[in-house]
Amino acid sequence: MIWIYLIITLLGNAPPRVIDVPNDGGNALMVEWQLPPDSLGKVDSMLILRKTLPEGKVDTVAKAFTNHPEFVDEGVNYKKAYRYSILYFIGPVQIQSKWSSPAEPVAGWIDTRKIPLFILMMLYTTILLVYIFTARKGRELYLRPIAGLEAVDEAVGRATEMGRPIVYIPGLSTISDVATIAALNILAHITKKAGEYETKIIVPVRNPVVYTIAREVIKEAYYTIGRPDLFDPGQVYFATDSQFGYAAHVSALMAREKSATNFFMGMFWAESLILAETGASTGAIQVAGTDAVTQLPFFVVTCDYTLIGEELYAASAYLSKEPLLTASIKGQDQMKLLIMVAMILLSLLSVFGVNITLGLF
Amino acid sequence: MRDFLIKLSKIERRYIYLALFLALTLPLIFPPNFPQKMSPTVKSVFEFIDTLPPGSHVLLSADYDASVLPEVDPMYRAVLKHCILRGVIPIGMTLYPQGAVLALDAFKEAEEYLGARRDTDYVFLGYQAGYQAVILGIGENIRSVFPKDYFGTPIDSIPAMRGVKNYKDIALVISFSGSSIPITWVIYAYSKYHQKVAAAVTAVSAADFYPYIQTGQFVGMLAGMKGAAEYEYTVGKIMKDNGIEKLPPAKAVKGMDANSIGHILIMLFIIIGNLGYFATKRRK
Amino acid sequence: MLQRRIPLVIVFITGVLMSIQYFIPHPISQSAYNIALMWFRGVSSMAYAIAVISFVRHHSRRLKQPQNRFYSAVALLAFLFMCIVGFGFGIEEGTIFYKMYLNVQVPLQATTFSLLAFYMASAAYRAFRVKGFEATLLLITAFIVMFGVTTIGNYIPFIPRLTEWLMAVPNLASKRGILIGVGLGMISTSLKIILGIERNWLGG
Amino acid sequence: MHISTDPWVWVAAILTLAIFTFLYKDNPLFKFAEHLFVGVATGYGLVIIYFNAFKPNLYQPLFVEHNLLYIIPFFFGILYFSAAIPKFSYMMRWPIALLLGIGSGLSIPLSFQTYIVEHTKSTILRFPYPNTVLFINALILFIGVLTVLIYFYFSYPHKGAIGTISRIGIIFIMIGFGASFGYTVMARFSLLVGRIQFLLGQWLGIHTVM
Repeated sequence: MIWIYLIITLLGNAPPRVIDVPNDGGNALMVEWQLPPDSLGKVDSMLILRKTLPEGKVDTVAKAFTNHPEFVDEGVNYKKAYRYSILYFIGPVQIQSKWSSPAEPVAGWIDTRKIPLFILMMLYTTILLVYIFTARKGRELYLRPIAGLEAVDEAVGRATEMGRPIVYIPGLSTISDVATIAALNILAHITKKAGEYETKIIVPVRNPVVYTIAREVIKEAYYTIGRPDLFDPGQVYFATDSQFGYAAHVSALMAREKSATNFFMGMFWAESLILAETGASTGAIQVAGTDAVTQLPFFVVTCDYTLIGEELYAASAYLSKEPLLTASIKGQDQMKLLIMVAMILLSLLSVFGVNITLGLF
Repeated sequence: MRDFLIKLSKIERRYIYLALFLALTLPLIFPPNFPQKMSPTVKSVFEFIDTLPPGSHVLLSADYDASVLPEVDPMYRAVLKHCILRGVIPIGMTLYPQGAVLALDAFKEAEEYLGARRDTDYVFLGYQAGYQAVILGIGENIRSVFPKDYFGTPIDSIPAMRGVKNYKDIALVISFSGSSIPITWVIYAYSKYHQKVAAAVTAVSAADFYPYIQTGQFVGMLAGMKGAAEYEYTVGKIMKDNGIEKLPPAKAVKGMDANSIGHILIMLFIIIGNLGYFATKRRK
Repeated sequence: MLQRRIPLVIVFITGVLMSIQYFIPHPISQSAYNIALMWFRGVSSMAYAIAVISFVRHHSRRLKQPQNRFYSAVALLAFLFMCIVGFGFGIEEGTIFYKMYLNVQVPLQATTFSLLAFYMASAAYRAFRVKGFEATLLLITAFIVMFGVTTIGNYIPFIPRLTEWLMAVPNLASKRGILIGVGLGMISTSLKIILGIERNWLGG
Repeated sequence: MHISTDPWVWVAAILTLAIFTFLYKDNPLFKFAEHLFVGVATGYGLVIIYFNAFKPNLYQPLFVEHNLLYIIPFFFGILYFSAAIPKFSYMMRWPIALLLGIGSGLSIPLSFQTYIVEHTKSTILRFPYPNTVLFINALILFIGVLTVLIYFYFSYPHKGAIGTISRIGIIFIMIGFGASFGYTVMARFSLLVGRIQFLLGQWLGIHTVM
């Protein structure tokens, strides 16, 4: 029985240590306590008690296990102070440690761990802005051609030759998805092209907000080429927001309208192959473009041309013929170069046993 | 011959659809019960359990919910039965609140078909909240995490738990999951306590776990319906060899057989298509 | 001028605030974040009204076309029926709304999804031809992996390991490369939207 | 065989078959199912959005708790209806601007973290490696990521050395696509097996199927 008294005296005198968890919103405190060296197997369990100041209300915040003499209490508020105590259960005996001195959680104004990320973000923004301003001054910037781009115009031409409509799917996502924005840019271009030849273009949409913008884009495109009369309110509509309901509808649409050309641009999920394979079965020319990596294999297999990942954004910038947008592609490239250089340098350093993380990698 | 090939290469898609429909339907109605050879990662798990001395303990953590049931549940059942057949004591637990009911059903099945008895042939601890705390807690003392089992029996009065205190007394932990929980087991049980860990996961998440097998952090892995079928088949065979006539439904094997026939069909079609393609090209 | 300026001011202010809050752990920033999310969900939920208007208009227009009349009536009636039972009798388990969902929408959804099995087969048959280097690569890897995921693959010694390797190394490399590029494109487009350089979303 | 007597099972079974008929060709039964699908789903969407999004995020805080802060999103939401009035239809862009601003702002730091930092971090070579196989795999991964990135480099013509490197990038992309395709077949077949099990098992009652 002597060791129990030993433990009691050892435990009873040691209040837990409480420190603030840095870089948080003042909602966490870290509680650490010392276990007597021989406590394994003797202490059955522990409860962590918390006293909220100034009220003095005592709560049991958690149960702890012997191997892990620390605990992060995430239930605190930065406007108050707290004291902690540990309640030990040793067989039939309960012992409570002294209360710790009061600790106040601090609410931080900047998360220091994220500073490197912030610097990286600023660097990228600067690079982009530099290129955009260069373009504003009217300097020409070289960009290599993208294979799928000529295909877009050819595909519109084919629908004209065959006298059959074009079906354009601007993806299934919301407007906050960058791929949707790119898809709408490309839609503007295609509508103008198709409008010049008076080829009908049908745009079923899954998202209500995207629907309203797509309608505006089409109207505006017809207006630009001086043919506002071509706009037909039935050509762009909200189909349904159910993913597979939409897929069923578009499949049926392509089969019934016998569209000569189908465009799938934007964000897609599992329905991609349903759309593209039905389209292929009707003999249409198909051009796809998406940044959804999981769906790319299916488009590559079933479509005549596929804009892969970043090519979709690049295509949207090329087609808009807006120098400021193409300039940003240049900026993206420089950032890519920087990342590649960083990857090679950091790997080389690692060969010599130097592992640098820059707080990021 | 060449004309025939060219004709074959232009099969109408409707016939492909029909062929596929039959290829997936017939094996369901008339189960062929193909022999299943275990893939290397499954084999390592199987052999690990198969060579344990009777009376050893294996911790089976049912870290899944109903959404991944078709793939993961057959694995749990198969591994569990394998343990019982080998005289190894499975300790059932879960880190997912919904996992307890699902796993319990598997234990009921083992009772029904193998006559396994609770507390002597197996232990079922049930659910305990907090991934990291639970995994670490078992490393010190399993009683501090699970003072009682799922049915309220104190661990100390369960005969099968005699002498089991922490990971030192557990031969293997298998985490059955559709998420990244097996990695949590690696981080806290393997890295800290050198506990041997295996994973039984869905095909989709398996792709992320292969690197862990290469580094040896997982003893082995059951991946997707295929892994489930391989294990289920082998355990079914052991049951037959032991003279057990009434076998539980082999869901994974059945689904996998249909799936395999479907895959072979696609591959055949690809070959036919290419033969026809070459025949057409040569003619030109 | 005003018509364009106001929305551009709105994107600028909200965009800058939201990207900065990520770096500020203080509760004020956190509650701003939570309010913004609630606003976001609230405002986008109201957009569904436009969807309904467009849906009803589209199908009403088609009621005038003899070949579509019956079908568009089905769509409109189904829509109305769901609204009446949903708003009128609740959406909990056991209600008609729930039963309609479970026995009409779910099977339709699951079956449409399952059509993919057929389309996988026909797409593979049609497109996996040994023409050109890239198509051949695509075919061979797909073939190996298809072998590897079936039981028969286990009888050929190197297939299971090769499948794992293909998934864990080249497949991962290709995904990562594409995603880094996609990420850069996403960020730059978001920046352009906030700064008002990308303004096609205003409708041309 | 015990054919189901549950009318709901019959409804589900007939609709399942109706969708399958599209594989043969477009037909009135499919057209019916498709329109029913679209109608039910849109109605379902409206009801669910009302109860799960509009009510907790706008109606509850504004009209029940009288939190005036929520007048702003409500006002923005109302502006959607300006689309119906040609003179004010430009105001419809305001709520869109709000969504786009919040969405873009949130996505910038997050995309940096998930798309760029994480992927770069796990690609950089970190010595030492436990064995040669792991090192070679890491090296191939490293080369793969770099060459794919070069493929997406638009500022330089893909000729000469850069052309060769970007060609290696395409090889990685194609192998990746092939592997993904092959790997997905199983998941899609399983879905169809599920539907067949429903038809043969739950509907027609062939018990060996389940």
